[in-house]
Amino acid sequence: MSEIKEDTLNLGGVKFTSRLLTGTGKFASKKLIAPMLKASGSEMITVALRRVDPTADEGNILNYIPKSVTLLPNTSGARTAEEAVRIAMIAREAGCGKFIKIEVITDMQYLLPDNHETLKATTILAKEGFIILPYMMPDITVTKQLYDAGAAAVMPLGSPIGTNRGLEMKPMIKMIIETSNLPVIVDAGIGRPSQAAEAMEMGADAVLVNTAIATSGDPSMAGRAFAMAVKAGRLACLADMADEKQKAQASSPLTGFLRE
Amino acid sequence: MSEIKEDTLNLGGVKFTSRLLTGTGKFASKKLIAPMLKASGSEMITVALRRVDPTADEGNILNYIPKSVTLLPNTSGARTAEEAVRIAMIAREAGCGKFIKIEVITDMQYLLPDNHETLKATTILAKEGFIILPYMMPDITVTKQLYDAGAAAVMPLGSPIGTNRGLEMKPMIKMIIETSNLPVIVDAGIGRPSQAAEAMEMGADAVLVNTAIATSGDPSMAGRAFAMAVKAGRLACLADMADEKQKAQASSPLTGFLRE
Amino acid sequence: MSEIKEDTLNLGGVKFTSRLLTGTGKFASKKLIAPMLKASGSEMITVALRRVDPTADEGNILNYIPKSVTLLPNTSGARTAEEAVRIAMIAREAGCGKFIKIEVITDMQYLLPDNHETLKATTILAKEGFIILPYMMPDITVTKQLYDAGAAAVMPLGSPIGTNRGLEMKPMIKMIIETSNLPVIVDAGIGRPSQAAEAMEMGADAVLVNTAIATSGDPSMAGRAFAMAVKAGRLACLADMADEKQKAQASSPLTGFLRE
Amino acid sequence: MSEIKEDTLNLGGVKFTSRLLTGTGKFASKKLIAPMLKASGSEMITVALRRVDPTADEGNILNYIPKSVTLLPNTSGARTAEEAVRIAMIAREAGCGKFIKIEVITDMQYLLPDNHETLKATTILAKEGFIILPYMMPDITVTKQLYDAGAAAVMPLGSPIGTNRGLEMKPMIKMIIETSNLPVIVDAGIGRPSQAAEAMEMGADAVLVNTAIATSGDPSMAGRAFAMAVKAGRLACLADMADEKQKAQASSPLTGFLRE
Amino acid sequence: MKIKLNGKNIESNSHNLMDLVMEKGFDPASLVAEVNLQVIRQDAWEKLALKDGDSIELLSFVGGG
Amino acid sequence: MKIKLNGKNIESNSHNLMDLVMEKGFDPASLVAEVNLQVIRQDAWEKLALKDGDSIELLSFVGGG
Amino acid sequence: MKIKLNGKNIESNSHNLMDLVMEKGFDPASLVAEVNLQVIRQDAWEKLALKDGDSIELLSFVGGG
Amino acid sequence: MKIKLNGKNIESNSHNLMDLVMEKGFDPASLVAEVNLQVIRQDAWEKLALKDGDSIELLSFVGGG
Repeated sequence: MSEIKEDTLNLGGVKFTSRLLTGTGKFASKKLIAPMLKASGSEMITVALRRVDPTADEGNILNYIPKSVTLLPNTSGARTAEEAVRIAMIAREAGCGKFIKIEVITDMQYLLPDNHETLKATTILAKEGFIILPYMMPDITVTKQLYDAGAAAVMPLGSPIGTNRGLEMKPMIKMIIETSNLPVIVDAGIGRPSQAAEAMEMGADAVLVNTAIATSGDPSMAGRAFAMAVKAGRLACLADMADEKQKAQASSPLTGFLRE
Repeated sequence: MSEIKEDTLNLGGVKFTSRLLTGTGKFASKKLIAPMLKASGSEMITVALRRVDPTADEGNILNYIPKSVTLLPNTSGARTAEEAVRIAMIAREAGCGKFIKIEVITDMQYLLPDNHETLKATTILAKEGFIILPYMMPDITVTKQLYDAGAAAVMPLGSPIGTNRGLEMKPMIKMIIETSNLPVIVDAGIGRPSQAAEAMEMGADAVLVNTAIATSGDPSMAGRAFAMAVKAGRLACLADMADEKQKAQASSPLTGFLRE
Repeated sequence: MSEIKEDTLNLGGVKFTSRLLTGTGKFASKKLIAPMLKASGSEMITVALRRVDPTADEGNILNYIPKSVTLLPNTSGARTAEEAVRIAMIAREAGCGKFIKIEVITDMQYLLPDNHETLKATTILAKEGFIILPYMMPDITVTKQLYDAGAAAVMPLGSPIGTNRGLEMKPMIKMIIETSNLPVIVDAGIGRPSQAAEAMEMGADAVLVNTAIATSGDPSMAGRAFAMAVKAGRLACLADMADEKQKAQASSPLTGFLRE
Repeated sequence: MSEIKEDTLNLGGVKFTSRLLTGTGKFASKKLIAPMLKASGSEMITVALRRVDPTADEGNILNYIPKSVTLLPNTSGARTAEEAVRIAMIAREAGCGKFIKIEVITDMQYLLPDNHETLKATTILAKEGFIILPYMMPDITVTKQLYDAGAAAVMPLGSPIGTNRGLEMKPMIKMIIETSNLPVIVDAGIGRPSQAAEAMEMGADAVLVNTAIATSGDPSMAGRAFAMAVKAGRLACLADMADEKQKAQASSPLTGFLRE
Repeated sequence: MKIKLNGKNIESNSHNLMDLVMEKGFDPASLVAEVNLQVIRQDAWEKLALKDGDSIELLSFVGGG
Repeated sequence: MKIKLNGKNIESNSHNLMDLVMEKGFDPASLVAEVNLQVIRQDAWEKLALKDGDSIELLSFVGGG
Repeated sequence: MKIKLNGKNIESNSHNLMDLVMEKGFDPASLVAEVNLQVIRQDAWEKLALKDGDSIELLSFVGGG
Repeated sequence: MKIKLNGKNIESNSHNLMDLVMEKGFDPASLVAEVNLQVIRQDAWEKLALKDGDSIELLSFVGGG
């Protein structure tokens, strides 16, 4: 099982051992984030940028994230490519590094991304030297265009943000994994470790889980559970397992026994 | 997360730390069994009993199983309760201990168990002091009867033996988990770690996996993958995770951003 | 399409043109039953037998069912084979004919049938000359035993009574259809015409629908919808349709067009 | 059930009674098309346009379609909005009327549509007075844009063309039906009447079926089956049927019977 | 006279089965009667004299699935 | 005279569009013709004289989904 | 002497169970023996004399799920 | 002096960016500042004089997925 030691996720030239990306949204307390990161071993976590709110003194989220963990600022709140680009620039200027999760949403009901604006933002930010992880509607054609535009990976959604419904878009994600030249990170909707494991078994390179971990009764335990599931799914993908069979196949000898 | 340390599986008064039961069927070489057990941490493994075959000198399977692992002889080959009882008696006399997996099959096409004969064998062997794990068609009524008959757990099938189709009987297994007074061990058909994790998330007490591990390209890696998935599913079950939502729920603030 | 004209359902020697069986439970008013039967073309409908209730004068359900429709008394309320047999005898004595739906339930939570008691009742009533339709947990072994016992068909459940969850037991029902010597009538849980159509496409000989029709806003419209769906599924089963394909297959010529 | 008489599909001001659209691709013989249209009652059928092939004298497909059926030329072969527009113009000039199915595909493996080019073509052709039915990847954001661009309906795919895999994109199609201001016609991948019925039950306004009918052993029988299923699903959608239930609900009185 | 009707012990003065049905105010048309595990057809109800200790079931068909 | 027919450069002596269709042995009834991006109705084919460099598309409707 | 071994009638000259195992060339270490429905522990094999009509099952544990 | 802060027109007497942050009672440590679409690093806040019509965005990182 030595090859596993070498098994790393490469995003824009940066290597990661963990294939579980996490998020900082929805935690009951920011103090829960660091222990969750420790328990899950997640090496990359998302943060958002907002106009400061005088009423709520929530303190800087960055202070709650160990320096060893790579920040992945998102462009949430952006409704156009231009807004996404501006948020990305500010985030980098503010010292968050060059990773950026592009998220452009105009559908306020299901919060589904706008693939075309996302593609435009990717094209611009790639020229600016960002390492770009675009959140997207699962779409093979757009996946190819994001590759040409310079994205470092694609992040198709499993199901709408925060629904915990898992891989509702499974068939399309399978086709993307099969045809994509970029790493595929399944983002949004993953609500159970089994769903994360399934994505990895299908050949996904990583998953991003926020809501399911942050809103669980014990985020550290949940984080550890997802980390194990992601690893389990990855190992299964590498262990060359048998396919489904139509007919039953005895695992014990079928010879009648003690019968003349 | 301390309570996890205490989280053990109790079968007839015997406690197990691992919730992954394995099997000895279908391995390319018996030499692969010990390393698989080590990698998976499985503490209980099935074996079968057969008339000795003069042509094939395969050697005694028991010599390939570390003494630390509990043996679970099955009654495969039995087509009636009487035959199952006789096999169980021989296995115990032969020094395999008092655990027995009752397996009575008359359907030679899909190898699905005969619940009524299985119940009859359970009734008899319980009086003989066996710790009985009956392999069964998922059935709430029979589950209650097996409890009354003295079984130590029930082992409903996920899908036909060796098919790797996973939890095809999921809705019925869910009802059994909800209503059963006995530990529920999902047996047969589990072909992927994600499926094992899903069974545990549903509240199953353990799973038994043989074919998927034994026939994979790397049984040790597969065994490790299933062990992690079972643990992940168990943790998720204990971590009190949120349910599915109909509507999307933003994990980043939804306030429009950089917009007047 | 001439063979379709000949396509009849044979139950114990009695031929039916319609493959939709209906039920009389849960209607807001008994007056809705006759128009539903007319709209759906259903030729067989279930009724139940109960101790007369002095408080409620509901009148005789039989008066609301056209004489042209075959009655299928059920043994609901029975918790043992003996009780089922007694109810069947009374129903026949009372002039309801020799069809009987055996229903023996001890699980009061999900109302799932007791296959073993059902088999015992079938054995007894077959000798009494009844045409027996046993309601059962989907089980291949029991299906064979019911055939040997003299049942005229098997009625495996799709999902628990009244849940409208459709073919939750689909994989097991498929195996029963493939292996059964008896007509297979999917009973219980069918909540949508599409589910009835799917059962017929799989090769079921008929379906029994009560709750979904009786509790809909317009039982006649719903009855007509189910009748069309059953017919559609039956035709599809006979029309020899193509299987699922892994790859896409263009329905228009793929030659690039207007391109040098 | 009178309101049903009034239940028509309105596409760009043109009313249709049948909600089953069909296609002319893949028939073993063009002579099978007219009887299929008669048996199914389909009132609109797709045709494609190609450079004439000297080798194959296949004759004009239009001669095999009754004048009473509305033609829906598609733009298959187009890989850009410009090509789609040109094909549409030619088709109209050639006397095929003003309906056009926009189909722009660059993914030659799964034949999935390019939503952005499709949107561009829609914008142009709407100004030219076409009644536009765009074939699309299920996407809420693009659905809104197509509405703004002047499409007469949207045609999200159920699964890749010709796969018969049914409503793989079901969750996304549900969201589109819920949020769209345009009629929703599920196109591509529908392989069974039950799948067509399910789409209609979900609230789709119509379905387009070609492969499943054309490649079946009896296209007329299959066409009739799909027509009935579409009608059944539509009626179910109008009949206000009950939702799924978690718990079983008896359809016969549960009072124990013949028991003191 | 003590009889058991639908599982309950009652006191009745009805001479025959039809009297009992009337006494209880049931509509004969919708009833099925079983006396001591024997189904009795309606045309025999008046002839069937009741005696002490009889066990009688009066049943009717209702809606069921 | 050099013309482009369905994307291929060919040599033709046809004086008008109808001649060309005949020369190629196509059945006019099932054709749609586009000359230099202009769709030409059949009644105009004979009148439409071809000239060197014309780009002609001869199309027909086929089965499609 | 006629005995039944694993369901088959055979002729054997083995005086005891251990002889029979040797005669058949089985490895005793991996065997479980049942004589006339009685399981016999290995240390008793030599002592157990075989007689005409004995029904003997020689079994071993194999891989199973 | 009229300036626009986070999209709102306000009146302020702050001479420089740091004054403004203090005036509003924000914790500088957790802020990102953008003045006229230019991100200003914190060590430059005191030096950056505000002038009438400036458009200022004061932002902070928050939890997000």
